[in-house]
Amino acid sequence: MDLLYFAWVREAVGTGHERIDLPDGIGTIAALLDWLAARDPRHAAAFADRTRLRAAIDQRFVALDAPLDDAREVAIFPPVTGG
Amino acid sequence: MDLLYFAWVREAVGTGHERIDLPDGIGTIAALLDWLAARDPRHAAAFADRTRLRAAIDQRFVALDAPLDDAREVAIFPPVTGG
Amino acid sequence: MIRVLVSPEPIDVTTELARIEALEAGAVATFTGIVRADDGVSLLDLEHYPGATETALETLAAEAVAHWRLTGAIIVHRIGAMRPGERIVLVATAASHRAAALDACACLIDRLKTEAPFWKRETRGRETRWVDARDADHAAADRWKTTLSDQ
Amino acid sequence: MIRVLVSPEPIDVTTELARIEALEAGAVATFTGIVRADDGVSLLDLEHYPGATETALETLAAEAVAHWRLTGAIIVHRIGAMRPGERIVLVATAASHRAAALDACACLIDRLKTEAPFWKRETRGRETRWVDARDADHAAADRWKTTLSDQ
Repeated sequence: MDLLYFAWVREAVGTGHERIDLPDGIGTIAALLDWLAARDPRHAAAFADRTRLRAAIDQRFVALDAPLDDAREVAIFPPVTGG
Repeated sequence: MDLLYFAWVREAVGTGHERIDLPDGIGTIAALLDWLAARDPRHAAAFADRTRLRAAIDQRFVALDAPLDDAREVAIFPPVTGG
Repeated sequence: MIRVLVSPEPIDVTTELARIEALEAGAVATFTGIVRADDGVSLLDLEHYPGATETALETLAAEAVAHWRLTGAIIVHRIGAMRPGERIVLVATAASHRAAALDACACLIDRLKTEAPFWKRETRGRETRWVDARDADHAAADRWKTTLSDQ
Repeated sequence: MIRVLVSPEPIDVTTELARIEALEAGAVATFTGIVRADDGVSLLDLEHYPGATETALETLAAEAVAHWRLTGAIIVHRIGAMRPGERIVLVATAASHRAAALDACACLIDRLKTEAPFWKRETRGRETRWVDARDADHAAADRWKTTLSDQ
């Protein structure tokens, strides 16, 4: 699975892209964030305040409790500020 | 007093500008239109339906019953259609 | 900055946009009216009331600038003969924030249509006729009166 | 006609306006966002989500075209580094009548601000910080939901 990070999430995690093998039993984005945070302190710091995070699965915006199903690409980022 | 006519009012009257000496006793635009209509059939035809007319005194939009006071320029025209 | 121009020359949108963008205001909104090509009109002729028209447009622009605290407002209206595809009118507004620029732009074009002395004459084939005023235009202009009276 | 462009190149308003005016639709509205020079920002950097951003903008444009029966909609958003006075975003809409063009333009810029994946980073002097999302932007975008759901 491809993981993408943008803006300050990217800076906090330390990379804009990583590829992972999703372990069994991780069914939602929230669970994925927990698993990533447990592996690495930078991820833990980036994901500490979930209210500041937004997500997309395969380039579609979803809530953090959205099921991962057969997601190929998950993106984690702050609320958008374009325009 | 200068009288100006625009759009179809101008075409109906047959001129865009005329200069008149306002007789005593004509106190409003409506009275002025009556006086002009009595003098000339083209004016009478142009002013027949007052609901189709708008007016300005010294370049300010006013109602047809507005007092002429010391008006130097009176304009008669249809509702505007710019933009 | 307020700029009002009533002229028989084609409207130069690029130059006018450069003027209003030079204010570096953050938000610029424009409205451009174009002679429609889809309803059989071959020629549109715009008559105006010299002097009174410019005064009316300057008054509208000044009221919008005051109400929305605009950085600038431009109104350019073409007069005389024009053809389908050509610009009739350009309204451009600049403000610090987008809602002010957008609302002021909409207000100016709505009010211009009912409060500035212009008259349109259309030619379709051999027929030429003066365009009638539309009730919908008055309704559109009226809805701004409440807005502008709330200070 | 729908055109979406996300690019690090300066936004060419003249060319985009020519595209949308070429539709000869009667009414063209535009909104241009410009990096403000008045609040101490020396550099603005725009990050985006390649692919997802373009898709989001195309979806917004398509919904506006369908709802207001637009003749065309253009969204151009700059990415990368830009300086005060430079254009960040251009929205242009064309319709037969002015209210459709103006409302669609306002809707697109409001929705773009909350629904398209862009992130702004400002540099003021030596300090660089990511811009926070604004509650007011969400309120502005939300008011279009009722409009767009009325068919």
